[in-house]
Amino acid sequence: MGYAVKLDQFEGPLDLLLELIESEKLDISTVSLAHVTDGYLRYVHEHPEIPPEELADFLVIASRLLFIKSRILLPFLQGIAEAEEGDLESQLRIYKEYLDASKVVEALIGKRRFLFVHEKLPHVDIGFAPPKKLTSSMMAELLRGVIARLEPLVKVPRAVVEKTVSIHEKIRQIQSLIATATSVRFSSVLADAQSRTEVIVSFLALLELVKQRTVTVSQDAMWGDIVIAQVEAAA
Amino acid sequence: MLSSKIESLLFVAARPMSMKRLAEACGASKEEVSAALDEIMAAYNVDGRGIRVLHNGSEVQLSTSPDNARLVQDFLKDETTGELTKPSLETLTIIAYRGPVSKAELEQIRGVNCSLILRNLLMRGLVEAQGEPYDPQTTFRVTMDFLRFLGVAGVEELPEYDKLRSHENVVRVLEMAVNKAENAPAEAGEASPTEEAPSQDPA
Amino acid sequence: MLSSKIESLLFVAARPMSMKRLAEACGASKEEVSAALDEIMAAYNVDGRGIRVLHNGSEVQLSTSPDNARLVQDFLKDETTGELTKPSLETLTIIAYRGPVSKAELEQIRGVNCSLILRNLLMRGLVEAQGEPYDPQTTFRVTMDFLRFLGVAGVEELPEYDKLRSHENVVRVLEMAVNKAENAPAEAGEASPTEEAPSQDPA
Repeated sequence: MGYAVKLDQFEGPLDLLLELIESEKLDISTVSLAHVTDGYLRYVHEHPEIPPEELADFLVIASRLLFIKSRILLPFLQGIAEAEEGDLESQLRIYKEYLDASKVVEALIGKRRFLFVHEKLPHVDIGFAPPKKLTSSMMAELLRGVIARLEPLVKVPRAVVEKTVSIHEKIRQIQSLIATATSVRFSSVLADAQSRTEVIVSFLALLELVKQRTVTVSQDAMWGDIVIAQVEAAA
Repeated sequence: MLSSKIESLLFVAARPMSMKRLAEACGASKEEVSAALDEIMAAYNVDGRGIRVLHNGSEVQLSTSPDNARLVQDFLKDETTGELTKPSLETLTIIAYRGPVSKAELEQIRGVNCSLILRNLLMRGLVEAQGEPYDPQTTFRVTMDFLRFLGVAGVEELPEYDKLRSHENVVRVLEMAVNKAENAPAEAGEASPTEEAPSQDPA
Repeated sequence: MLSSKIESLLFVAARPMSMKRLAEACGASKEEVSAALDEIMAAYNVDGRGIRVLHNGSEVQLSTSPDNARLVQDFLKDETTGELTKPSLETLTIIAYRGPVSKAELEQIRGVNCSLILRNLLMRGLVEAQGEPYDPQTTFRVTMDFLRFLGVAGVEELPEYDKLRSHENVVRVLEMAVNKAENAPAEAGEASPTEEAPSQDPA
């Protein structure tokens, strides 16, 4: 409730997070991070238009928020979660400092105290001054270098689109996995994960399911595999 | 006299000049050039002068003084407005205060991939790379042109420069980020369209 | 302060200015300008300064001091005839293969600002502008002299001309720029405070 945050104006996940906290008139703290987690997730869910190359950044923060929030749901995460909390909290504080500074910088530019230079070189009669060692085959080589440098810029965005898995899709996948077995190991959910983003999304999806009380999770040892079971089947 | 020579070269160069280049041209050591520049800056960068000496890293350039901005702009019929979008401002601010700064540090602070915004600022000449823009070791700093937007002779004149530059928390979080990056080098590349060499295309 | 204003204008004009023009621009009387100029000259025209105020009839101009004439000549010669850097060679190559090409397209392909490099290539007679150099519509191409130097009759004779000129990556990156321009209204920033008055034709 009350996340009356204007859409499409976020420069990134930290910006969104800060806006959510400030719209609730909270200070930056662990408690307020946990408090706005649902609002954050809802925003990400409800904005499929977030460009895929940025979605991964949003999901990284989502997973860290869920770590923090999940302490309530999954007490065994106690020790691990603390480090994450402090981390995100101070990262957000720093981000806020620079965000505030950027407003000061904007005001400074707004004063229009521009400094001007003269760009004209004094007239020197030099005629024609070619690069003596340059040949046309060297030029072809230079251009091939330029073209190669463009490769990741023009190619990778498409790859990212193919790679990014939506949380919804992952939730369905986990649900169908448990539908066929009474319980399933988290490692098997991750078995076909292609990227870190997908691992995060899977974990995120798992925590969502826990929150919705669809599944329960248990873990034999710290860092051990997580066993997911349907609520009906759980002891 | 060295300071006279430097003053002449700065006047004709019409571009930012490195101390190294000045030292070469004048046949002096970098230390001598640096000392002479201090003298020149002390003479120019005071109230009531119409010329300023801007400095950025090891580069210097002459410009008009901020008090006369309106007069000069009218004289040149210049139409600069200095409007920048929010992501540009945010990125420029971090680079101005923390520069030279690597892409990884920048992304750690902004929490978002910065490849495209960096490319945009590089193309507009507001940021410059020290090294190949796609090399992860490369650091970025703001340009003399950006200082000229701000109306300051150097980044040190920015409000709360020392505080934001050496903020204890910033340093700590950045160290953590760097350690993390060293331990898991693959992790940074996930969604970044430009930082990879073609051969490292993430599968 | 009047003397500060005059100093700024003389600096940025970098050509002779009449007292009348100075008085108009500063909103002062000719007598006031004359008095302020006396002050400025007293400060500059002394031993040990690298900049002089030249006064000829009713015209004034800043210039380098005669003591450094040789140094300045050597420096300018080196700036315009010395070896080209790799970024300059790269820019020259792109202009050869892609010409006529605009500055914006050039920067899109290289991913960095090309203002200073373009100015240098123009001065060396390697590249020519079709239009005013600072008009964004202006396109650039290599000169006949440069083609002759390479020993080709036209750019079409450059190795793998068709393949490299229209390489998919180049076409794509230019398309990206067009799409972006359509989706996001331009930021004013490209115009750094140097975008020029017509009088400052660098060619």
